[in-house]
Amino acid sequence: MTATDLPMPGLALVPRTDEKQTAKDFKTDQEVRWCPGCGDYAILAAVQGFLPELGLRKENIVFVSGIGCSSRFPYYMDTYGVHSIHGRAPAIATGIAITRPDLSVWVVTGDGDALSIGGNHLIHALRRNVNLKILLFNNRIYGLTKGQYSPTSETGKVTKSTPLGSLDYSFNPVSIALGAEASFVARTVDSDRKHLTETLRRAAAHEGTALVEILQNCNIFNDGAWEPLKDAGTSDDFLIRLVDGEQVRFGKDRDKVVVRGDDGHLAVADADAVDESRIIVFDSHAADPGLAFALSRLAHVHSLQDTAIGVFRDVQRPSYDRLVREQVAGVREAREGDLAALLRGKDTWTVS
Amino acid sequence: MTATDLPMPGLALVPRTDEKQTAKDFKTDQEVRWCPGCGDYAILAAVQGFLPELGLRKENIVFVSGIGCSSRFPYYMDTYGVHSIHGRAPAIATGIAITRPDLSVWVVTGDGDALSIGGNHLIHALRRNVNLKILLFNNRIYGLTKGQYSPTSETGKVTKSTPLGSLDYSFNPVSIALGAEASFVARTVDSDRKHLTETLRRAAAHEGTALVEILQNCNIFNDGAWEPLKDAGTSDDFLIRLVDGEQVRFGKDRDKVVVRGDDGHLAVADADAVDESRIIVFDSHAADPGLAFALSRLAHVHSLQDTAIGVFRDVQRPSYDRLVREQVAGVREAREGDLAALLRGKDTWTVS
Amino acid sequence: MLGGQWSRPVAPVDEEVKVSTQTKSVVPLGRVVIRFAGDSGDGMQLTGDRFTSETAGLGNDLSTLPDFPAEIRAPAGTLAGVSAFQLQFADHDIMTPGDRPDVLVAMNPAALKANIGDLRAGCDLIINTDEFTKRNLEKVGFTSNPLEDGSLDAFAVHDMALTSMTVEALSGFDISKKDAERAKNMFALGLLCWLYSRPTEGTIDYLEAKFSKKPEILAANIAAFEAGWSYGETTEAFSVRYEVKPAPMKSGTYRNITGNPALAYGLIAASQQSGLPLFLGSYPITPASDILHELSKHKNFGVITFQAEDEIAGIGAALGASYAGSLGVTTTSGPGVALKSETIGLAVSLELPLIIVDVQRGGPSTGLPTKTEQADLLQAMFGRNGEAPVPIVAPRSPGDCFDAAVEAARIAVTYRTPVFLLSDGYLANGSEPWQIPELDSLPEIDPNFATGPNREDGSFWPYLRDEETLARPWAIPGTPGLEHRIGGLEKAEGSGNISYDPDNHDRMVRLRQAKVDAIARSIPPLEVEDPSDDARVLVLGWGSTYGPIGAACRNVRSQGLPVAQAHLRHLNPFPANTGEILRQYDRVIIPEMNLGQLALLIRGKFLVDAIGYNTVRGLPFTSEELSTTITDVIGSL
Amino acid sequence: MLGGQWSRPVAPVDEEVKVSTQTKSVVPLGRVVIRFAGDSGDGMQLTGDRFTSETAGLGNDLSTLPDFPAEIRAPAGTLAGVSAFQLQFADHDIMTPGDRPDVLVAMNPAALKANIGDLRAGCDLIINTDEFTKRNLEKVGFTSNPLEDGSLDAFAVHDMALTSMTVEALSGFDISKKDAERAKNMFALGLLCWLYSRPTEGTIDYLEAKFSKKPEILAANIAAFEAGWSYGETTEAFSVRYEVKPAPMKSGTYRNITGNPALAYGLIAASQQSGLPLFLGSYPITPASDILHELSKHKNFGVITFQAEDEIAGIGAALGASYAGSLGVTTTSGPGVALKSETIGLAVSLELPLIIVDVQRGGPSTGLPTKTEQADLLQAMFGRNGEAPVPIVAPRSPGDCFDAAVEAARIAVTYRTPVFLLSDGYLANGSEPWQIPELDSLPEIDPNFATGPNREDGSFWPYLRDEETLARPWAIPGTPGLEHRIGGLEKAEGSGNISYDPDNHDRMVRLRQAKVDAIARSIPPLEVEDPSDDARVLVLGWGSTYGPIGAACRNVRSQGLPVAQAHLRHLNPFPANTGEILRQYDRVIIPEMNLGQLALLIRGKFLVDAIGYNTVRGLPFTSEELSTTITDVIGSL
Ligand SMILES: Cc1ncc(C[n+]2csc(CCOP(=O)(O)OP(=O)(O)O)c2C)c(N)n1
Ligand SMILES: Cc1ncc(C[n+]2csc(CCOP(=O)(O)OP(=O)(O)O)c2C)c(N)n1
Ligand code: SF4
Ligand code: SF4
Ligand SMILES: [Mg+2]
Ligand SMILES: [Mg+2]
Repeated sequence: MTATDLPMPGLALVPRTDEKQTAKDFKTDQEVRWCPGCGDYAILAAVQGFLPELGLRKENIVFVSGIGCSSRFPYYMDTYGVHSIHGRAPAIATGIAITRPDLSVWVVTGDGDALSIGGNHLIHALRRNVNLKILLFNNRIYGLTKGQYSPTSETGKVTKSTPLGSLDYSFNPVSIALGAEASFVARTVDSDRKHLTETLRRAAAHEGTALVEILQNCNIFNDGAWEPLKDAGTSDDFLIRLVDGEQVRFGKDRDKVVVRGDDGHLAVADADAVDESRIIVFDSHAADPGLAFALSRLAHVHSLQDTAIGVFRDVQRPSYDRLVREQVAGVREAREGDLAALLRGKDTWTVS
Repeated sequence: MTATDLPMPGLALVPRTDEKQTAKDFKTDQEVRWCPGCGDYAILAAVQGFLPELGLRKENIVFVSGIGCSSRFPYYMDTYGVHSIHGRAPAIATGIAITRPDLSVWVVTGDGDALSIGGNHLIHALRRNVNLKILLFNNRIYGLTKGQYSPTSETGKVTKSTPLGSLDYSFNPVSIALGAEASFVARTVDSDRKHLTETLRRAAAHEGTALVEILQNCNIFNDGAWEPLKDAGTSDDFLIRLVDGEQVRFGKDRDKVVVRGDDGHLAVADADAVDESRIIVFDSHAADPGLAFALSRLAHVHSLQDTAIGVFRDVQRPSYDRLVREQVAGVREAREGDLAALLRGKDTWTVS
Repeated sequence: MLGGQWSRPVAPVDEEVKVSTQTKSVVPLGRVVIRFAGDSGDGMQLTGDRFTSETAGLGNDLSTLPDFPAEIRAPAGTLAGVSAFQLQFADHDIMTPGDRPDVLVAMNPAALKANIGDLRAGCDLIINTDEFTKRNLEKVGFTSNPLEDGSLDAFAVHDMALTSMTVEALSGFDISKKDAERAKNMFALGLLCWLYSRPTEGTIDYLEAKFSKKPEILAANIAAFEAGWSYGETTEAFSVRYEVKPAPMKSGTYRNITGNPALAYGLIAASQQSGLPLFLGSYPITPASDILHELSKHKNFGVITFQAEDEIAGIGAALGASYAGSLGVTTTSGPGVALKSETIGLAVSLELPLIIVDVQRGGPSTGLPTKTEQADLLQAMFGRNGEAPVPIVAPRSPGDCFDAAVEAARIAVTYRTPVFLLSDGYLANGSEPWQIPELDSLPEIDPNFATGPNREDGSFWPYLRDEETLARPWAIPGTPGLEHRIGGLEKAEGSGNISYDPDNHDRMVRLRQAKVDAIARSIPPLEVEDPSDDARVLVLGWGSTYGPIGAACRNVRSQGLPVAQAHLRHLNPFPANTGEILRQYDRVIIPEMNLGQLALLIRGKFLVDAIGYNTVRGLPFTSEELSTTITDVIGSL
Repeated sequence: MLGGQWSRPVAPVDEEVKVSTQTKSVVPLGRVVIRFAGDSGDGMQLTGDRFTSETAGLGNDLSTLPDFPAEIRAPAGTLAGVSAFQLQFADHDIMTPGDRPDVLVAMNPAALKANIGDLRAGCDLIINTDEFTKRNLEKVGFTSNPLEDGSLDAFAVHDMALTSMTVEALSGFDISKKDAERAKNMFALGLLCWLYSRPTEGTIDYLEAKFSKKPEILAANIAAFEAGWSYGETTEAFSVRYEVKPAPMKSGTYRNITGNPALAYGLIAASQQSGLPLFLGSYPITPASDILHELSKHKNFGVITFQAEDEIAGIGAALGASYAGSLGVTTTSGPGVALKSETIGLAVSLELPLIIVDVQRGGPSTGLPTKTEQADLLQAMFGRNGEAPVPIVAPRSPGDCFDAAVEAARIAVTYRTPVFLLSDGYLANGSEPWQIPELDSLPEIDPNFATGPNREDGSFWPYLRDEETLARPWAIPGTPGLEHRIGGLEKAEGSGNISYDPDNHDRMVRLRQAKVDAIARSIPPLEVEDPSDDARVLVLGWGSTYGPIGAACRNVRSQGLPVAQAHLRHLNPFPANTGEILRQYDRVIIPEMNLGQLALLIRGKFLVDAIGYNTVRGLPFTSEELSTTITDVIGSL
């Protein structure tokens, strides 16, 4: 289905245009300065290809980014845009979203920008549920600074700053987002245009903060980081596609399923070795994030085996910015501010 | 059991003393400047009462704090101590722990210090699993700045900065810690000396970052925040005590249990209305944090109904600082550094 | 006979001054300095506030100085727990809360110990003897009881069992002993209101509002207040009472105001004048938090207050709001400014309006959170990477925080630039009578949003500058056709596209500086106050030292010595005539509550051999120390 | 005949200089400036590095300047993608990479376009014609082909089909066309090695090491390199070749070194000299990242490198490590310093050793990440709340980064204070020959840990200062009996307990300042270089401008005009004799790559009317522009 059929509470107050838009309308005259072959190109194309379907007025769209290769994104979008500073895009975008319900606000960030220096702003944006769509380009590396490991790099990663291999345990962006009370969390892949677009659609529709982790390839400093999930030969067996209302089932022959074991934990099992009733039927709208969290834990950090993609969680919760506006509006309805009265205050005296 | 019976990998390299210690040994000459009745007093007493049991040399213990009422803690402990700046204690303590395996490093922080300004350092310390014991005094308020709401305050909280009620959704410290790859997460209560001490014991024993959320009462700005969990009348029905190897069961008459529903989600149920096999048997050592996370979600933000306390997760994972030291040691064994050789480098020429 | 029939005193401002009909003789005074001191729990701040309101209502000129510990409630009876409130009121205009109290109200030994050093011989000491127990005396290191060992002989001691008298007065009420004892500050207030012939209606009204839900407590507090009043009236403890006539003031309507609310009101006024919704992104910190608290009460002006996760998010959100067309403001104190540095640099590069309020406190680091200081000036000037000039405005008094805030907004909006507003702990919590401004006296502030293309070819360049102000166009999202991208990388002049061109960078660095320098054209010249008009010494100040410096200059002049005073409200850029003025004097003295920060800027820019007078004690200057310095310098000529 | 039989040239440094036996005549030169320019993908940095090594090996004096874009790999053939490497080498000592190239190697039209502005008439242009396609020309806005339209007539153009010749030369190898084309930089390198009689062993060895696992690629690259060499030797393209004799240098062992590694080595040396383990807490940022990379390679010295989640955690961990007894260091660039400001203030308050390395880049904000600048000086001086003095040390050349790092460590450890080490992008990536220091020439650094009580009564006071240095005792955890608590709140002098006492605060503020001022006693006096000894103009500099200023002064003197040069390595405090020296001259010129930051400090402190020469172009000064300025000033006297 397309955005226009889908109810879009996240865009309820953003003015639409009647003019027909195409991807071209969102391209700028700036030459794109990513390395040839960078996964960012595919994401840019997908976003530019998807936006026309929303039919929003271009001037009511804002892209805000931090610093990093991925954060150059706004320069290539013919909308309003801010290329801010490292890690702070969610904070800046929060100020925009709170004050301007008529804008569709997108944040573009990287695994370092969002999860290293920007971690605090990210988790607080998710907690508050500010109406932002956050696209996290995860290439498991610091690209712009020429290849140091990032918080999503697998332990043991050899990089410029870790010649003998990195030692820290990596973040799972979906897990931490769920732990931070996110109302919408998804994961998709740069090279899967269809899945990426579908995911953007769901994110755009959502009211509140939508975090979309996009597995992106940095062919210069971390080439093939996600290959097992992309390679036609392996992806079916490695990748779990979450689909609402369907059993969590994958594998070339759809013979692998995710079940809830006796101990209460989730496990991947051989479909015909388990009782149907134990197979998890996926529901991104479940109030309890427990199951989504458990699904995010299946992925193997190194082999990438059993990595789930799709919308993990998509629940309705009033966005922070709406609550702010409603609180202010409520007060103003009751009584508009009177500056003269404010300045006078209660106890005054007059000298004549 | 006492610390001495318990294996303590977290303290493996910290020198012990043979002298008998008492709580008094850990008191300083500084007058304690918390408000009369503050929950912090109970926690201070519990910590001073517990430490002698570890039998560590006093000079090998360090308390590091940020800023807040809770963060005054180090001044009252006759060990080494740093009262640092707001939110940064985990970062500073990380530098201490990495370089000094012979120290027992404790971080004392508040809900604002740790989860608001300090959120990023906290989640990264947990991810890395640095050998720190973090005591998070959660009073759901900013005490030292005289009562603004905090990230753990319940939505709708009326404070100096939110006269009409706060609008943001609150963090669940246990959930976010689990989302941040924590290897040890616990929750306890300031007024329950026994449970608090038992929890400190488990934390001290753990190798890596141990996060202990302590529900603390601020009788000046948020009095009674945790009352339902403390009040003899209600606590049995509100509080879920997690005990390894036992069913998750609570209630005055132990008639309430936590079960796994058909949809795969956890739920609180009437014990004799459910089939035994569905009742969750708790295991803090489970490799998969999924279940611990689900248990952390049971708590009702406002009523506090079904709030679990105890050690949610306690799994073995090499601490970051140990890995760092091992990596360095490995290199040095192979080849000690030779400064002259380093400075010469490869291509030199001589002028005579 | 306490609690007996009660004749409520009538305010002197009333037609015929009835006060003189009272049984005790009334001595007129020109000015009085009172300091209330007690335990954090004794409600001294409230007592001071109430006395201040009554005094303001009487039309005296006044100035106040609260002084409380960083702890919420340090242990009772300890020096650390002492909380004090000082005010000076007079029948003429005054500029400071006074150097040394004429009357000290000491509710316990700690309060006496902490303040006795500031007392001059002969001053009145009102002491609550109930608290002078052996234990309390020892707590603060009194080896003997000062009430008995003669160590107070130099003072006029009025010792009284304040607590027990209060409890006795309230014996008839059905309230706890604790509540009865708590009311002792009302007893003290009543006594001082009697002593200085203050009206009482205000306090009664205040109590009625405060305890409307607790009638017993209300009645008790009123009774305690009245008991204190009649204690003065009926006992022999005080032979005379005093009165201080109203001060002649410019005609107009006045109120008493503290700096933080005044600053908050200024921001709201600027929002109204500019039509820009006010957005505050802030993280609580002493002594700035009250601005957040105040603004959060005024949603009816469309004000949005956002308590962020940290200082960086606070300013980030404010900058985002500015980008989107609001008046973005962030409030903090020194440590918070340090954290905001990087984002301030971004704001300089983006050239967007933004107000950064720094309510300075004692530093470095956490320092002295509840004390005042002026040591963030150079941080405001230079605390960012690269050449990143930011205008700086500093208020001179609590009431002036209002005007300074409006001025900061005018500069920020007109010149599309972040602006520092440097208040401090003394201005934030101190108060003074404030003439309520006429709305039509407020400056217009024109956001002048870009609405269309700014180039022949119909395109829009976000960095094409206004020739007069050098400001760039402010095109907010939602404006059709003006879609553009801006960021922190260096931008090509005009187009704003990323540019690594060496000459362009040099040009842009100079343009950003030139824009800030150009602000000087829009600000009033530096004014000098020199009645004699033949002063050879100029005292140059900035910020909250205005009062003490002014008072000191008066003292010096009253000794027949000419001295000139000039006070900088704009610290970057300086008023255009600053250098010219400085060169007119043989000596320039710059008193600052830091180690000489303005002095460095003045010397470096104008090569004037300015002398600094610097103390960094967390307290405002006394006019006494300044007078001495000035006199010495004049003498040295 | 390319790829034909091959006689490897022998390095002139070898006993009998065989080079002269070659078929073409060899012209001796005093100095040459070469600039290699091409696409980011063309390997120009590598080519320059190799040529530099060979040149260093020959014993020439040299200085290099890499210049590359902020993007990893901007689109091929675009101006944004141009990467260049310039070096000057000479038979005498030189101080800069040269103002303008004598030879420009342009691998494509973009490289020509980007650099042509810097060329002086008559210089040699080596151009790869293969890339001069219509499309590539248009890409960079050439409307006609400069190779044909005569626009290059002023230069000695050597156009050659570098790519196709390389591909042809490698036709015999079993490698992809892409790999063959990639080798064109080796062809160019070979050609230039021939042209300037550089030895080739080093490059061959280098390639053998680099491609040890890819024999085919190795062989191909060597072949390309040799093909380039013989192209020069055998074709008519070049009628002569040049040679530059070794420069006379102080006897000793030398190597070529860039600033970042030199700085890293200095830190390791300081760690060894002090016996303090080195702990680096850092977050990657251009142009400082390479220090992190370098140090992470030297774990065998016990060095621990911690890549933190952000700059604040980086310095926080470093401070924690210092507290626990390591030599704590954090490395960053301007934006990172802004973020570290608050923690630096804490370090000032805790009085612990800490080194903050700021490799300055173009600002404000993100600015010009890969360009050089000196605009963080005032941030380093004042970028913190409150009075928080921090010593500042700045290296003057790539090799000097080593000594400056050792000196910063000495100050930090001896005085228990954070210290700024201000490098910049030019020093970080530029290189020069460096005389390898004798280990025993390195200063001793004594941590002098507290081991026992420091008071009669057997107690320990963490803020009881050393009378000479005013440093406090450094008692690290694990020391029995010295358990103590420190923090960011103001501390009582001596005991270090929390104190809100006004006079104590004033005293502590002055003590912290006095401690930093006291460092001046331990640093060498400012030295002046003035051969004539009768100069009336002094050029005062700091940091990386040493080279250009020195070269300029030489030019000026060579014109018979006396001029004095002094260069500050310590910017806080200044050497004790600074004021005295400044006052000896009629004019003081202060050239800075900022808008006059040192000038402000000098003027403010010494009231000397110093003139600034300021350009902020992201590039080092040319000695040309400085010479002109100096000559003008001298003329104006
Ligand atoms: C305050 C600050 N610190 C550090 C940097 C240097 N820096 C720029 S981008 C980056 C990380 C980029 O990694 P990521 O966010 O994953 O983006 P990517 O380039 O991989 O798309 C860093 C460390 C900076 N620009 N600003
Ligand atoms: C950089 C900085 N920002 C803000 C503050 C002001 N501040 C001090 S403590 C605090 C929050 C305290 O709350 P919490 O961490 O929950 O500790 P509590 O006082 O409740 O124990 C704040 C905002 C500060 N000291 N430093
Ligand atoms: S470095 Fe990696 S992420 Fe950055 S542009 Fe190149 S390929 Fe893309
Ligand atoms: S304000 Fe609250 S948290 Fe702070 S000391 Fe008082 S009671 Fe404890
Ligand atoms: Mg990345
Ligand atoms: Mg709290």
